[in-house]
Amino acid sequence: MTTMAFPIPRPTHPTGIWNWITTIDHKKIGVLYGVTAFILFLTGGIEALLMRIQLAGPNQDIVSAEIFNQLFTMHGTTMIFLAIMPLSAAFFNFVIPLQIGARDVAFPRLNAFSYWTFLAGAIILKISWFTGGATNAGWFGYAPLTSVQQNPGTGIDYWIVSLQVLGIASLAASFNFLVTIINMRAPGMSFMRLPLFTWMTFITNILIVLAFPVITVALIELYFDRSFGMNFFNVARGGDPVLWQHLFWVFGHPEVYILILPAMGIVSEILPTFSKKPLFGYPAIVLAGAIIAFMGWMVWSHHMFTVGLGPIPVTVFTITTMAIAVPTGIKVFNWMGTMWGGSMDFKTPMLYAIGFVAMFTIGGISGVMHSMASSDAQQQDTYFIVAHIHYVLFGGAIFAIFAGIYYWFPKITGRMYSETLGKINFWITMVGFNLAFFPQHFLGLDGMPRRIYTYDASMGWNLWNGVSTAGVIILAIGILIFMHNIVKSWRKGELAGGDPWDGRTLEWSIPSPPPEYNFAEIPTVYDRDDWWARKRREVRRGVPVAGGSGEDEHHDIHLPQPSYWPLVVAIGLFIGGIGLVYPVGMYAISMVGVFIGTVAVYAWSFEPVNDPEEGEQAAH
Amino acid sequence: MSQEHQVAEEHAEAEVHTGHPTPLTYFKVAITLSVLTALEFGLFYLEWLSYGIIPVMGFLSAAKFLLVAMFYMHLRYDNVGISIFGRDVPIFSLMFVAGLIVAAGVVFALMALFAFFTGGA
Amino acid sequence: MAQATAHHGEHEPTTTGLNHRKMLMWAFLGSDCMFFGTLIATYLVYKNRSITGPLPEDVFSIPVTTVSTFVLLMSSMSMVLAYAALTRNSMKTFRIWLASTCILGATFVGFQVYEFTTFANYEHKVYCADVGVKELTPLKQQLAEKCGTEDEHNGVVEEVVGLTPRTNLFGSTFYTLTGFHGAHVTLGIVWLLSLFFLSFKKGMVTPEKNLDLDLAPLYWHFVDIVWIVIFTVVYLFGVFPGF
Amino acid sequence: MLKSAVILNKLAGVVLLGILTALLTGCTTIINPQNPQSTFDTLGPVAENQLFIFWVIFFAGLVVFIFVEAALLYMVFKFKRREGDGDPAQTHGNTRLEIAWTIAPVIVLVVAAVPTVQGIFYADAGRYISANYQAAADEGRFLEVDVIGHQWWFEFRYPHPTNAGEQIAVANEMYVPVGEPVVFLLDSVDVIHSFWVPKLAGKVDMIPNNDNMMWFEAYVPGEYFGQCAEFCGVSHANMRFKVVAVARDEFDRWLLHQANPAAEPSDPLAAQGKKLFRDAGCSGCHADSNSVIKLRDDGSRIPGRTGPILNHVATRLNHLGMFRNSDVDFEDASGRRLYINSQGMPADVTTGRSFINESMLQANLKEWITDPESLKPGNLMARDGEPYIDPANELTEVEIDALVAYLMTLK
Ligand code: HEA
Ligand code: HEA
Ligand code: HEC
Ligand code: CUA
Ligand SMILES: [Cu+2]
Repeated sequence: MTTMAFPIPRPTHPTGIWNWITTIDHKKIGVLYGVTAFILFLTGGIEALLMRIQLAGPNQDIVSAEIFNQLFTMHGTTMIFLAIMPLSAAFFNFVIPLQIGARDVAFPRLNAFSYWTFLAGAIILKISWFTGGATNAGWFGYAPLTSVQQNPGTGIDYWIVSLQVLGIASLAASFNFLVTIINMRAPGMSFMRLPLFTWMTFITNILIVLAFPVITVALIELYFDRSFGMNFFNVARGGDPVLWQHLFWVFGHPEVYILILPAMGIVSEILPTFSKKPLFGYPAIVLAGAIIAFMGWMVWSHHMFTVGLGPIPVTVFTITTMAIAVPTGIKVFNWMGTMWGGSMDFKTPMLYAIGFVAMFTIGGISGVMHSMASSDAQQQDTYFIVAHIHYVLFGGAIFAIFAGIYYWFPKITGRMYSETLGKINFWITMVGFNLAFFPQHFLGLDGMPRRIYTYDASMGWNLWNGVSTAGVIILAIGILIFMHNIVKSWRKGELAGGDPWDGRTLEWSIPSPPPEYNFAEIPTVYDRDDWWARKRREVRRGVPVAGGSGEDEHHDIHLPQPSYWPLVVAIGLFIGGIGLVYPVGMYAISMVGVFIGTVAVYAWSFEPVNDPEEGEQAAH
Repeated sequence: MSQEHQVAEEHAEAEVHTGHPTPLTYFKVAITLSVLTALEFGLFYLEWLSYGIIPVMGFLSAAKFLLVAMFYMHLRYDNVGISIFGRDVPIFSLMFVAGLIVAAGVVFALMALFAFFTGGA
Repeated sequence: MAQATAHHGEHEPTTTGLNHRKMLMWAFLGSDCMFFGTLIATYLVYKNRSITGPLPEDVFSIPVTTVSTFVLLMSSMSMVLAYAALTRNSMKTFRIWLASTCILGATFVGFQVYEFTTFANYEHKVYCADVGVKELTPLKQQLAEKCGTEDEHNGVVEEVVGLTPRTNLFGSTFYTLTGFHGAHVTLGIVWLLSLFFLSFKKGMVTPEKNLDLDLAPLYWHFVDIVWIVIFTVVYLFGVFPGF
Repeated sequence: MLKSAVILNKLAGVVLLGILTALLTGCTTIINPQNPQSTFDTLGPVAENQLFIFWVIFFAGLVVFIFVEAALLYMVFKFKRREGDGDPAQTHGNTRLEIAWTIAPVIVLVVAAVPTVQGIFYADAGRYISANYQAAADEGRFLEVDVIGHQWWFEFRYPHPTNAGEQIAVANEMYVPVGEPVVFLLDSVDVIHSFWVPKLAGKVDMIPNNDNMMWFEAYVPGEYFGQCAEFCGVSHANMRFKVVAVARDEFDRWLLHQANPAAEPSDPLAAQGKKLFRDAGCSGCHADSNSVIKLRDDGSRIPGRTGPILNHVATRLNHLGMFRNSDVDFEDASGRRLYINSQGMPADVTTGRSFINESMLQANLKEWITDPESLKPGNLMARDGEPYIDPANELTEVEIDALVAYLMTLK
C-alpha cells in the first residue's frame, strides 16, 4: 500500500517540552492528567479554604456574599469535574493498558485529544474568575437563577461552555477506554479475569458515555435560553424550572458513581495486595459494581425530595435509593472478607485504602439517612448534606486516589516514596478530615443551611464551624506534606524495582517505570491475578522469580508516533468555546475555532497512522 | 493503515462466512420500509382509530427501526459475543441497546413525573 | 481465553476480532441515543404546555413530512447499496450510490429548511364559511372570532403568527430537536462527500480499505432511525388530538 | 518498616479512636436542641414524625457503623503482618456468608422503609387536607396561608376573616394559631426558594408556577425561626423569617389588627415622614397603610409590590425577619430560649406591642434605611431604589429620621 504523501511530518521529539506536548503515550498522558488535575484540586482546595475561613466565626466579613457564592460554585464544579474525574482518568490512562497487557490504548491520538480538551475546558472555567465574575448559581445551577434576567454576566456562560468542552473530553476518553478494555486484552484475559480496577473503569466509562449526553442537552437548552431567548426554563412562557433539575440529576446521580467506582476499583487492588490474599468474592464485587451503575439510573430524584413531586414519586425514589445500600454493602463486606485472615502490611496505600472503607461507610450511611425522604426533609440543603458529600467524595474518592498515587508511584516514577512521610501524611489527613467534616453533621442537624456566606452568632453554630475550619487547616498541612513527599521522592527517592509490593496484576511484571512499549512480549494470561499466580507457580517449580527487572529492548516493536493534531483540535475547541461566551459579530470568534478544528480533524485523519506496514507484518 | 487493512480483510472474510446480505435483501428491506411509511400515512387519516393510533403507529415505527438496525446496520450479522459471567453478550448490540434502554427509560420516567399520562398540567 | 481466539484465529490484532473504530462507532451511537432521548423527553414533557400558539396541529403538514421521511429512508437504502458495491469492488456503482445518498440527504435537509421557513412565516387562515362545519384548532378558533368584524376580508380572516424558537415552548423544543437531527444529517453529508472525493484518489477508498465505508453508513442509518422515531412521536402523534 | 513510623502508627490510631468515641458519646450534648433551628427540638407533629424516622435510620446506621468500624479495627490489630509470615490461606469467597450479608441490610432497610413511607404520606399536605378538612372545617378553623418567596424576603397572605375575596398581606413575620394545622400554599415570584421552619416541619420548595403545599402545626406558643433553604442568589443567607404561634383568639385579633390601617401620625416629624415616604419613592415599592389585597375574579392572587408591606411594620418582633426589635428573652419554664412565655398573653400583647423595644426598633429601621446594602448585600431596595442609586436623591439625616419616625407609627 502506498504511504500517503502528507505535507507536515509527524513530530519526533524524544525529550523535552515538545515531547510532552505531542506525546500520545498513554503513560505520559496519564502523568499529564494527574499533575494537571492535582493542581486543579489545589485551586479547588484554596477556594474551599477561603470559604472555611469566612465561616470560621459568625458574622464575618472576609469575603463578600457575591464572592462567596462564586467560591462554592467554583469549588464544587472544580472538585467534581476538574479534580476527581481527571484524577481517575490519570489512573485509567496509566494503569489500564498495563493491567490488561496492552501496548497502548486503542486510540492513542484520541487519548491525547482528551487530555488537551480537558485542559481547554479547565482553563475556560478558571479564567472566568478574571473576566468579570465566575459562575455563582451552585454546581447544579438551578434554573431560573441561571437565566439572563437573574444572572446577566458571563459567569454562567463560561460555566456552560466549560462543562460542554469537558464533556467532549470525557466522552472521547470513555469511548477510547471502552474499546481498549474490550478489544486490547492480552490473550487469555477474559472478562472474569480482569483486574478489578479495570472492571470498575469499564463500568464507569459506560456510565460516562450514557450520562454526559444528558447534561450536554440540558446545557444546550440553558444556553439557548440565555443567548437566543428560547423558553425552556422561562417560567413566564410556561417553562418549568423543575425540568432542569430532573435533567441535571439524571446526569448528576450517575455522575457521583462515576466519581466513586474508580475509587472502589483502586481499593479493590490495594487491599488484596497488602493482605496477600485474593479479593474475597470477586464475582460478587464485580456484579455489585454493575448493579450500582444500573440502579444509579433509577434514583436521581432523591436530590429533589423537597421539590414537591408528590408522595408517590417520592416513595418510589426513596425505595430505589435505599436499595443501593445493598450492593454497596456487598462491596464493603467483601473488602472486609479480603482482609480477614490476611497478612496485612500497613504501607501508606493500605492505610489509605482502609481509611477509605472506614470513611466511605460513614458517608454511605449518611446517604441512606437522606434517602429516606421524611428525614431528608430536615436535612436537604443543610450542612448534613455537605458532610455526606465530603465523606463520600473526600473520605471516599480522594482517599482512594491518594491510595492509588502512593500505590502506583513506584511504577510511574521508578522510585519509592518516603514511607515515614506517607504515614505522617495519612494520619494528619485522617485527623484533619474528620475534624473538618464530622462536625458538619451536627451543624446540619442544628439547622445550618448550606450555601450561606454568613450566619448569626445566636444560632449556636459557632463552635462547630470553628472546629471545622481548624480541621481544614490541619488537612491542608497534610496535603502539603503529601506534595512534599511526592516531589522529593520523584526527584531522588530510592529506586523501586519492578515489583515492590509483591503485586498481583500484570503492571508489576514489567520494569518501573515501564518501557515505552510496556510489554516486550505480550503476556498470555492463565489466571485472575495472573502475575501473582505466575510468581507462585515459578517458586514452586524452583524457577527464580522473573520479571519486574527489565528485559531486553531490541524487540521490533512499533509504537504509534506523536502527533500535533489532537492539540490543534483542542485549541480549536477552546477558541470556539470562548466565542460562544462572546457572541460578537455572528459568532466570528467561534467560526475561527471551528475552522481551526475542522482543518485539524482532516489533517488528523489523513495523517499516516504510524509505522510502515512492512514492519507491522514482520511483527506478526 | 496496515492494522486496519488487515482487520478489514478479516472482516470481509467474516462477512462471507456469516452470509452477508446481498443488494437484493437491501432492496427488499427498502420496499418494506416504504410500505410501512405509506401505511403510517394512510392510517393516520382513519379517524375511527382514535387512541388506537398510538399503539399502531408505535408498532410500525418500531418495525422500521428494527429493520434498519438489523439489516442496514448489520446488527444481524457482525456482532461478536464476549463472555461476561459465562454468558455470550453480543457486544455491538449491547452498546447500542444499553443506550436505547436507558434513554427510553428516562423518557418514560420523565413523562410520568410530569404527569403526561395522567393528563395533568 | 475463549474469546481471545474466538473469531478469526491467531492473527487477529484485537481481542474480540472486531475493529476498534467500528466498536467506537457503536459506543458513540449508544451515547447518541441518550442525546436524542433527552431532547425527545424535553419535547414530550413540554407538549401541551405552550401558553400561546401556534401548536403542532396548526403548522404540521403530514403529507410533506411523509415525503421527506421517505426520502431519508431511501437514502439509507442507497447508502447500503453503495457499501455493497464497494465490497464487490465496483467503484463506479459505488460512486453513483454514494452520490445519490448525498443528494437524498441534501433533499431531506432541503425539506427541513423549507419546513422551518414556512413555519416561521406561518399564515393562519380561517374561511368564515367553514366555521362550525370544520373542527378548528384553538388558535384558529381565536381567529374565527374575528369573522364578521372589520378584520374579515372576502370571508377569510388571516393572520401571520410565525412559529420561531422563541414563540412558545413548542417552538423551542421542536426546533432544537429537529434542528439537531438536521445538523447530524448535514454532518453525515459532509462525511460522505469527503469519502466521495477521496474515492477518486487512488488507493484511498478500496474494497480492502472499506473501513470508513463501514462507519459512515452506521452513522447515516442511525440518523435515519432517529428520524423514524421523531416522525412518529413528533409529527404523527403531534397532530393527534389528545396525545 | 521504620521504627518511628510504627510508633506513629499506633499513637495516631489511639488518638483517632479517642476522637471518634468522644464525638459519638457526646452526640446528644453536642447537638443542642435549644439552638433556634435545631431539628431535635420538635414542637409540631410533622417535625416529630420526621425526627422519629431520623432516629429509626440513625440507630440502624449506628449498628452498621459500629459493626464495620469495629471489625476494621479488630482486623487491623489481629491480622497485622509479622516478620517471616508466609502467604495466608487463600480464600476466594464464601457463598453462604455473602448471601447473609446481602440479606441482612435488606432486612434492615425494609424495616426502616415502612415508617418512612408512612411519613411521606403523613407530611403530604394534599392528603392531609382531604383527610382532615371536614373535621377542621366543622370547627370553623382551617387556616390556609399563601407563602410567596421574593428575593430575599417572605410574603404571607391570609384569607380575610370576614371579607371573602380579600387577602391580608404581611411580611417576614407570620402568626399562626397554636394547636391547629395550618396549610401553606407555596409560590415564588422569581427564583426557587424553600420554606423551612426546622422546629415545626421539614422544608418544601417554593417554585414559580408549581403550586406546592405543606402543612404544620405548632404544639406550643412561641416564636420559631424560619429560613429559606434553597440557594436563591446573593442574599440567600439573609432570607429569614419568623413564625409566631399564639392562642387562637389572640391570633384572630392579630389578624384583624393587621387588616386595619395604622393610625394617622400626629407627631409633625412623623407626618413629614409620611409625606416623604411618597416623595422619596418608597411607596413605589412598599404599601404603607393597606394590607388588604383583593383577589381576582377567578380567585387568583394579584401580585403585590416589589417590597414588603410596611403597614404595621412597627409591630414586628424582628426587623426583616432577622434583627430583633425586642430584648425580651423569651423563655419557658425549662429555660428553652426564644419562645414566647405565654399561657395566653395579655390582650394588648396580641399585636406584639408590649414586647417591642422602641429604641431597638428605631435603631434597626434607621440602620436599614441609611444603608440597606450593608445589612443585606444585593437586596433590591439598595439596588433599584431611587434614594440609593441616585446620589442626587440621597436621603439626608433629617429625612431618614422623619421616615423612621413615620414607620414607628405604623403600629
Ligand atoms: C462519590 C459520590 C457519592 C456517593 C458514592 C454517594 C452515595 C450515596 N448517596 Fe449521595 N450525594 C453525593 C455524592 C455521593 N453520594 C453528592 C455530591 C451529593 C450532593 C449533591 C448536591 O446537592 O450538591 C449527594 C446527595 C445525596 C442525596 C440528596 C440529599 C439532598 O440534597 O437532600 C441523597 C438522598 O438520598 C444521597 C444518597 C446517597 C446514597 C443512598 C448513597 C449510597 O450509594 C451509599 C451506599 C453506601 C453505604 C450505605 C455504606 C456501605 C454499606 C453497608 C456497610 C451495608 C449496610 C448498610 C445499611 C443497611 C445502611 N446523596
Ligand atoms: C471532590 C469533591 C470535593 C472535595 C475534595 C472537597 C473538598 C473540600 N470541601 Fe467541598 N464541596 C464539594 C466537593 C468537594 N469538596 C461539592 C460538590 C460541594 C457543593 C458545592 C455547591 O454547593 O454547589 C462542596 C461544598 C463545600 C462546602 C459548602 C459550601 C456551602 O454550601 O456554602 C464547604 C464548606 O465548608 C466545603 C469545604 C471543603 C473543604 C474544606 C475541602 C477540603 O477537603 C479541601 C482540602 C484541600 C485544601 C485545603 C487545599 C490544600 C492547598 C494547600 C495546602 C495550599 C497549597 C498552595 C499552593 C501550592 C499555592 N465544600
Ligand atoms: C426598589 C424598591 C424599593 C424602594 C424604592 C424602597 N424599598 Fe424598602 N424594601 C424593598 C425590598 C425589596 C425590601 C426587602 C429587602 C430584602 O429583604 O431583601 C425592602 C425592605 C424594607 C424594609 C424592611 C421591611 C421589613 O419587613 O422589615 C423597610 C422598613 C423599608 N424597606 C423601608 C423603605 C423606605 C423607608 C424606603 C424609602 C426611602 C424604601 N423602603 C424604598 C424595596 C424597596
Ligand atoms: Cu430564598 Cu434562599
Ligand atoms: Cu444522588
